[in-house]
Amino acid sequence: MIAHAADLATSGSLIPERPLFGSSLWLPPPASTAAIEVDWVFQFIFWIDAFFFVLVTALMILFLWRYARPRGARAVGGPTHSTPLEITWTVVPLFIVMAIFYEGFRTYMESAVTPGNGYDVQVTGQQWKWMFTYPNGYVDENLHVPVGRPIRLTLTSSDVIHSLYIPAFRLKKDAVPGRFNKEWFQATQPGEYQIFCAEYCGTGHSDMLAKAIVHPPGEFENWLENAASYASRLSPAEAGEKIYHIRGCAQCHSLDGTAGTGPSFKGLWGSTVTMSDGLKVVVDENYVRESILQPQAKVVAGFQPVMPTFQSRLKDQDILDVIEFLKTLAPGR
Amino acid sequence: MNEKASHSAARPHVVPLRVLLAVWGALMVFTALTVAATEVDLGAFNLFIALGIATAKASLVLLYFMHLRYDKPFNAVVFICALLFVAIFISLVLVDTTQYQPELIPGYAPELLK
Amino acid sequence: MSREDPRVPHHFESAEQQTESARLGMWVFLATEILLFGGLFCAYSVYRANHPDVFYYGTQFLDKHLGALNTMVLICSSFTMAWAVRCAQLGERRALMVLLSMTLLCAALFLGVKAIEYRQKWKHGLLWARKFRAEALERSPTKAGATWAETASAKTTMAAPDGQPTSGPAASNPLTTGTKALAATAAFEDRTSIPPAGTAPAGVVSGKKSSAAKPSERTPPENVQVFFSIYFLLTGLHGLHVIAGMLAIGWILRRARRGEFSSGNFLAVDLVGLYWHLVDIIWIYLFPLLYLIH
Amino acid sequence: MAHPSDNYLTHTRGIKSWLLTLDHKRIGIMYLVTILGAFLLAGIFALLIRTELLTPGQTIVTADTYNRLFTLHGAIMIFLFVIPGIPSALGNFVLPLQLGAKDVAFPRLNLFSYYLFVFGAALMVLSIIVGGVDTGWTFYTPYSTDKARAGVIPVLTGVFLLGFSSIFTGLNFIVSIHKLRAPGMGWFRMPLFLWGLYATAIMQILATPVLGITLLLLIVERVLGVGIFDPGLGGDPVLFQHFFWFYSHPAVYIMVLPAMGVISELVSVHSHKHIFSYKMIAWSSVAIAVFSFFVWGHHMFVSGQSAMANMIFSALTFSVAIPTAVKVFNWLATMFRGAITLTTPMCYAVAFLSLFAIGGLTGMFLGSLATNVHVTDTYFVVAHFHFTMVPVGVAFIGGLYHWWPKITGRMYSEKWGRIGCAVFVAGFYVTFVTQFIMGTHGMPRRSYHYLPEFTALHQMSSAGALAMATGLFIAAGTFIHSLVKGLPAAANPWGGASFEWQCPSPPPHDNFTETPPAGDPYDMSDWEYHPEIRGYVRKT
Repeated sequence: MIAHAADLATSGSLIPERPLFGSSLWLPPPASTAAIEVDWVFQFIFWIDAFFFVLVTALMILFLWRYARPRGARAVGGPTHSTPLEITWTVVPLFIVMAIFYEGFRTYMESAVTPGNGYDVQVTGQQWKWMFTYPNGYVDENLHVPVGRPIRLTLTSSDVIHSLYIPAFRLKKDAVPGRFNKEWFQATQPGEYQIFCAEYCGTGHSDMLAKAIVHPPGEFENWLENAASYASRLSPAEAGEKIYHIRGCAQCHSLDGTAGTGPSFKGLWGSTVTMSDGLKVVVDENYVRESILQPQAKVVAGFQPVMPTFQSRLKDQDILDVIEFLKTLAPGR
Repeated sequence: MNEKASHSAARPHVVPLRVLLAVWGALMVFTALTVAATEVDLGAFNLFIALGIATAKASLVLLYFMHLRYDKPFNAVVFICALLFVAIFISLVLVDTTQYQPELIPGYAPELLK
Repeated sequence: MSREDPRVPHHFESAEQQTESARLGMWVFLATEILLFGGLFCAYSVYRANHPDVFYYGTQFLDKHLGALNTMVLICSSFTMAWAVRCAQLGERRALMVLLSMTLLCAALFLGVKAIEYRQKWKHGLLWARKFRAEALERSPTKAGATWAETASAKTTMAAPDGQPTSGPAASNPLTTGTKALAATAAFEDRTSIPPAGTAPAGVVSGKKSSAAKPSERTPPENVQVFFSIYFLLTGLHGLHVIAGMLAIGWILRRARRGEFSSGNFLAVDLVGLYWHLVDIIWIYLFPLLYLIH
Repeated sequence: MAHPSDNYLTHTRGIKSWLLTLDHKRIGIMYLVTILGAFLLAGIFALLIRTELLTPGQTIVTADTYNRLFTLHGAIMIFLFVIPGIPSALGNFVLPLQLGAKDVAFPRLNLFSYYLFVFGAALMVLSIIVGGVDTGWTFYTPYSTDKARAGVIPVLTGVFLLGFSSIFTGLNFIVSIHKLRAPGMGWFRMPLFLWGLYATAIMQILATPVLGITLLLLIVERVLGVGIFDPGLGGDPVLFQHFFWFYSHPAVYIMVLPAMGVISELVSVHSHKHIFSYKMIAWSSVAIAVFSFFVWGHHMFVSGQSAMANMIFSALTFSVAIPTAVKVFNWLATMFRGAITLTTPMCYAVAFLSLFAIGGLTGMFLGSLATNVHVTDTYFVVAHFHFTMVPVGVAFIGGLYHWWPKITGRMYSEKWGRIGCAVFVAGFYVTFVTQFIMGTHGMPRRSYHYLPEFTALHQMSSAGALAMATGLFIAAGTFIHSLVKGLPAAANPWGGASFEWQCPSPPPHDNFTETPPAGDPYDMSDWEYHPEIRGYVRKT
């Protein structure tokens, strides 16, 4: 997991050409239709706030300076009440906050109505991985979308609450187990954008990263077709490696021998492992298949029985591919 | 001090036994009534009848058994405030939860099958 | 603590001020009790408003005659308590003791009836969500034939009918066959095409003989276990308050026996009385809300 | 009768006379010591957090340790310092004095409440030993019911007990204010600190029991599995958020209202001028208390709360802004044409004003639906609530400086008091303004790793935290120095007109031998400065 963030740091894929204060001190460049609207509301509130902050601070400093007195001095009169003043500073802020509410509400409601011609992507959060399911059933670890088309997201979670956050789109929505939250956006600029998990979800919360990749016109369909046909293009072992990455195995099982939430896959195939009940098992096809479908049946000593079942989520062919991939990691290969 | 105490505190309202008995009788009758009311099917109206009878019973207990009728009015204000804030809590939560029902996955309870 | 009179602490001007303060304090405390229960009433309202079927179904497993009996028992206890306060005000020590004892007796009776109800639920596995055993719903609501031993042995029977990989206890319920769980998963996938991790989100599927069977009034709705969770939470918290009330009444009974109360000094009886009546009021609402759903 | 040296500190002796005391002043001091201990602990956690965040990857602790650190930092700060700080410690000491009473209405309940607090605090600290809690102070389900460590149960039990401690303190204050006001003290002749405490007590009574039942449900959910909040058993995790925020939003004002009360005292007394528009400040406290119950949903705009509820809660949220703004303008108007002495308490009061103004104004971004979606759950929120919570701490320290002469009978170094305040506030701005910028750029909160582009800002923020700690150590130094070498304090060192300044410093066991006549608590014209005693004496 540590490697994950470090990878991002070194791979330079984090929109490196964008310094933090590219366009403004306060907000990253907008990249969706909603972002432009939200930024307007942000600026609106910002300048009202700035005005009042300067007013309060200036008056405070002025009074501190103007009415500073040595110890023992006493105030000479001064008002203790003024009805017109009090009405003013009750009513004026009231109208201002009503305006702020209205602007925020109007913008929010515009984006709350989901357009009819949208493209559907289903989003599943799982500790600690995002999975994006496309209409043809293909699952990817990143969110690929066409530019200029409304994208409708349906979010859920398979364990705890996560929150899909794409700062460039000013979009955030919780993925809650047991329900489908809906959200939509329309990207305006092709490019790569960072996705975070914004709701704390455990150890790997800050590594639950992904990209939103906005494809230029016409390229998205090609990408999807190409990506979805990985099984026919790739060898079983390569397909297994892809499944390892996109279906969340990588979150717990490392490839470099370090133990994560689960045992590392390095050198696992063909080895003999000790279970928590003392049983010794050789890692073969049957054991791997059982561990994927019934993870709790045999748990390796020293690990918690926390792996979710992949029954009904991975096809038999997928499991065979994963087994082929594990074989490439066997000791001595 | 003792003398003073017994005089000043001896003035609280003593509810006549007759009133207590009448309240007790009314409560018993209301209980029988609320059970009987369930035998008649009035649709959603049953809930209102049941809650109405319960409120009548609770009011009797409050006013006579708990002396609220003879007490400082502020004590009643405290009690009503508590009810009011429970009502605010429940109604605002209901406004939301009834709205978001379509988003819930019906019958989702995976751990029950474990 | 005080210099002249142990019953009027030094920071009060008079016994009247003390009485008024104590009564106000008690009413404020009762307000917090109402908000404490308010949380559970809120949970009740949310689930009942959104899943009325669960409540219509679940309530038939509660015995409304026992509930009504308990309501009357508590009303009687409230009456004897109110009478006891009157006796304390008038300085009738012997009558006060008799009435407090009767109140205690009623409270014990209430808990006894409650224990009978709990025992029935326990026997039939109609418990809160995690302990809930769905097969209990197959039986007739009040006269379930299965004994604890029978159901217990049924639970340990492993059923793996068609060679599908079963995951331990998930498939151990004889009515929740592996195929049914998988069918439910498939149905879920059809609707959503997002497979969740973990097992099927099918809720209580055991009651359905088959998917073709006509749903009847006896068909348990999904997530009926939530009704029993709420039932146990509400009655359990109320039961704890009854026990606390009994302790308080026992305490003032002891003080009454020692002759500590007089017509000028009965504050403790008064306060315990207020608390006890509140416990009664809460039950007055619980009874129709849980037992009398039509 | 009262020998000059006979005060509440010397009235009786021995450790038992403290542990079993029914004197509100001693109970207040015991709260003070306990609360400062908790503050130190949570402060150390904060410094560890900021050290860890110096680099994008691992710096000193693992991710799991980091998660436990920020959880305990938040939970201890909120439940053991910010919520009880002003009411339980300062309030307990000052409230009966300001009322002209001998004690609170129920002294035994007060002591019981203190021990509940100690026991709850001990359970929370115990959880660190049994393995910590990593849920965040919000305990969101299903993480807290399914995944979190077992330490969550002692913490929940601890917070449950703390809740009841808070309820009993509130109950005590309500009854005391209703029934124990000195003869002649009408509702609008109470010092405004008491209005703040009264409004707080209302919220403690009405909101804290809901926290109690929420935590109880969470414990039962975890131990027995009742399926109210746990989706795995048919429950609804968003319902938990409703329950939690029904308490926890008013809780924000449970923290802030007593602080506002303190500031009303400080600004008026140290400007030596009558508070501007007493009634507006008093009523705005009550208005804040009531409105705060209608706005909890603004914590849940992206949780899946319905659009309808979002709209209602957003609109209601802005209603709280009005009474808050009114208070700020009233304090400024109090300073206008005053005779301001920039004493240490006054420094903290103006620090409160400037910080809290930012805290309140940035709340606009969070109340507005459109901008909330972008900035919620980011460092923007972290910065925003530190800009509202830390001013509470500022008011607490300011109040402590204000009443310190009364509590201990000693003065302190004004020079070092002011330096400590300045260092702390400067450090605070650096720490948290940077976090606003990170937040609007999308840095999620509670993150152990972060993207390298945020490194510089995080390091600035950590440097600021160090300055804050330095400022606090200077403040602690002035207090310790005062205890050891402080000059004796006059009965009325500031010239305040409320009751607490009319009994000796430190007060005798029974507070007042004779209750002084109740007048306008902000009419200070009768008091004259006498340099030789470093205090004010009433004109004869």
